[in-house]
Amino acid sequence: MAWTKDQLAARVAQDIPTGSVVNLGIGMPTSVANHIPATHEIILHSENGILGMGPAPAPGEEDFDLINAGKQPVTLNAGASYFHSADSFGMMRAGHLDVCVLGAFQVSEKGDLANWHTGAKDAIPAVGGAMDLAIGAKKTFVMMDHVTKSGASKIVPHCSYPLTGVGCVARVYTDLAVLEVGPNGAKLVELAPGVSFEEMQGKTGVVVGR
Amino acid sequence: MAWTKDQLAARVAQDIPTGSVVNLGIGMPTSVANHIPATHEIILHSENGILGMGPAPAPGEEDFDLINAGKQPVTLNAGASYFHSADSFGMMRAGHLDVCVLGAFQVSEKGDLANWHTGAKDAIPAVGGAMDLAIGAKKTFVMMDHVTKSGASKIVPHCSYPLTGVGCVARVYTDLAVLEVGPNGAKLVELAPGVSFEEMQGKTGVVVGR
Amino acid sequence: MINKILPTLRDAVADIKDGATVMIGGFGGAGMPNELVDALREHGAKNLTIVNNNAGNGDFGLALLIKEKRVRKIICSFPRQADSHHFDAAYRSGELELELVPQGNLSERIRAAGVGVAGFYVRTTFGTPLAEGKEIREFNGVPFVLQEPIHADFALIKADKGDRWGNLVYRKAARNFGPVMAMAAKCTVATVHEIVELGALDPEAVITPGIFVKRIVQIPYVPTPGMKSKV
Amino acid sequence: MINKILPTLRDAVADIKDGATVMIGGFGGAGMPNELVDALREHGAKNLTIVNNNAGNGDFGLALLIKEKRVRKIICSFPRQADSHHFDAAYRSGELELELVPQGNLSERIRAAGVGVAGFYVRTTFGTPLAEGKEIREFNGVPFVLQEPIHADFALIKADKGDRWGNLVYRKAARNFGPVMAMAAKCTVATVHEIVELGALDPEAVITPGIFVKRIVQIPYVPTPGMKSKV
Repeated sequence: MAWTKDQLAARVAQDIPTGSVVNLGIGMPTSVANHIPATHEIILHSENGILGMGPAPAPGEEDFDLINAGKQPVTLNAGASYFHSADSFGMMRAGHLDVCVLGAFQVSEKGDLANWHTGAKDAIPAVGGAMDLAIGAKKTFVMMDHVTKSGASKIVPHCSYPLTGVGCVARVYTDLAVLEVGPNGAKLVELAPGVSFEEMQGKTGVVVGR
Repeated sequence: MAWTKDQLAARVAQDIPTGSVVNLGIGMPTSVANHIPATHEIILHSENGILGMGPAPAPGEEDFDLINAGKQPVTLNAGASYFHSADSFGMMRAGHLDVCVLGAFQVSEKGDLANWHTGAKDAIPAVGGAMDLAIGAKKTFVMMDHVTKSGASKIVPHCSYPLTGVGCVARVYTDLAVLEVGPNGAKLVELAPGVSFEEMQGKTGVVVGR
Repeated sequence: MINKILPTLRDAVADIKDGATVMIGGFGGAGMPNELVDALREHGAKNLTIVNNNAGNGDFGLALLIKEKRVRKIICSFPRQADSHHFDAAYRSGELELELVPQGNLSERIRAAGVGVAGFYVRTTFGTPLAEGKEIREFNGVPFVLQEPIHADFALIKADKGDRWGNLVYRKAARNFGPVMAMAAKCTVATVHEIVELGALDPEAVITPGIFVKRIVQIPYVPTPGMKSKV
Repeated sequence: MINKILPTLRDAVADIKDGATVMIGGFGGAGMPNELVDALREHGAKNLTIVNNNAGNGDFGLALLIKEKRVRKIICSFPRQADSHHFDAAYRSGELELELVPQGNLSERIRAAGVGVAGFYVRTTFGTPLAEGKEIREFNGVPFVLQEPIHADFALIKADKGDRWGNLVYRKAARNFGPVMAMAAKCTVATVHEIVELGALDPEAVITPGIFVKRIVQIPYVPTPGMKSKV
């Protein structure tokens, strides 16, 4: 019956080992934090210069000097630290983050990522930290709907949208399945409950190995 | 009668404006700090990551985690800060230091500096922070004897020793005189008391303008 | 006596000339020196190049500077926001030049200017439209893209506490671009909520050494307002 | 639970293999992790490449590692000291390779490795013998010299306090190379004089965030011994 967004976030959370340093992108990926088991200690990184980010504050306790990449107020866990933007992005670029989870418009079977620009002529471009994150983390996971609103596969032979990074995605988590992507193409890791391989393959723009 | 080392240090100190951030090299330059007038507030930088270095501690008060570039124990003045080595040398390289004072084997009339290596084949080379300092400070002053022990001029048309930096020296302070050096050659700023221009010129390997 | 404390915001921005490059700290609202940006707006300089992570939002600060057509070019990573209508309008009209730089390249290019680095190579942007026109070079078989430093005439930043030498500490994640912008500009101006006696800041915990700061101005602490989230 | 605290120095260096590149913090005696260097010596790894500002002095720590012919190559800025006799002998015999790097290039090359920069240009060394064999490139008419990052398998550093996540603060000018070496090595090992509860270090004043540290070991605080001055 496919995964709900909440179930999908929980599925991604399963693949984040205890002790990891993790950056969760804006939007859907942020919700992964809610599904990390209490027995798992992970360290959340925020691009604006925080390690050890905690959950949202109680209403009325917001401090907008302590925000995440999406500019939402957060808190600190014990063990947290602040640092400047250049050091923060240095952490990404040099591979110090274990996992990042990003949203996407398209992912190619080789692991190319397009998530910052639709290519539309009148669109106002904005890239933020997406390119640094995509190529920097030891493992980049993408979390997205399997198909667009019009039903087109978001897993494609080649991205038609402008790229965020080349060959940087390790795994794609969709409402229908978990897939590995990379030099050898797409490969099934797991189907969502009630989804058949044929149904998933039928909605996927590339051949999925199994 | 020429300047004594102490008088020379005092003469250099005269040319350091109040409020300057200053790095004093190892050896003779270090003594310049003793001659800064009490009414002048200057900020001493140490390459190992200190701004606001103070004088030597009282005997028995030494802390060898708080040392200068020559590995001698120092103290902190109010307003001091610590930072790591890359930031410390970044300060130099990008021209944030107002003045540095260095010793030298040779200075050319164009302002080339040789102060790290005699070129002797069996010498063990060591460069430390000399090259970064020489080219980095807004003004690089050299403080040295006018001639070598054997009487040869240390101010030369071209350095015969390996260079520390090209065209980086602004002024040379010797026991005999203060000279400007640079693209237009050497030029007299001031003679030590009792030293005639002819005497100084006779001991100088380049033509000194006046 | 070294005294970098100025009495008013106006004094602190009085010599920003038309055509200047001005860095403005902040990520979202945190660390945004709105008081200094307002002073710059009142001061009147125009034809500015602005470096900021964003490009203004709502109807205050940087957004108003753009609205009043005082900005010729903006170098930033994320101009699009829910309420970046003044940027959107100026950009669409073609009167505002945009140099879009990924945030990591932006912050490292700023630091490079502050430490005397004339160029450096990173993997970020390789294979993307943002590498167009830039030199690609392989190191150990991996392609990297050449980045050049971003220098500025002025940096306007928001810190929390400072002393008369210009030593600064920040408040929480409002630190972000402040320390690197302070290094990169010829003249860095910081607001602080509290001016402390020289020696009151712990030398171990000073974040921006005073060598990087030319002017500080005290302003009252006002909680940073919330922003609409990124689109 | 994340716990980077190891019980013994021996455990902390047990997997350093022959041929490894090992960064060793410190400037003079300050920040020199002699306890870890002694553990490395007892551990027995050989054919090492060592990165340190100096090259050992007296008859302890790094000097003994050199004396025992365990070091193949040393990358440093200032090997010559009043009592660097073990380095001097090994260097003169030709059995120890020396890469002499100005201290600013050394520290920035180490940082570059820690932040994913594959090369960068600085003015330092232009026109000197230390630029020989390196690429020269002009930016705005000024010549700069290409520098490459220095990566390491291990960094051994001395901090003052740490917690189980590996967050560190240092003691005075013993900080020096610690923070950048921690960023540059695959496995950073720090000694601390005190292990504190998670949350006890002020997030505003953490100097090395735990992400850069893999192992910490507590050792007793012993005042850093004085050194003979540079020759």
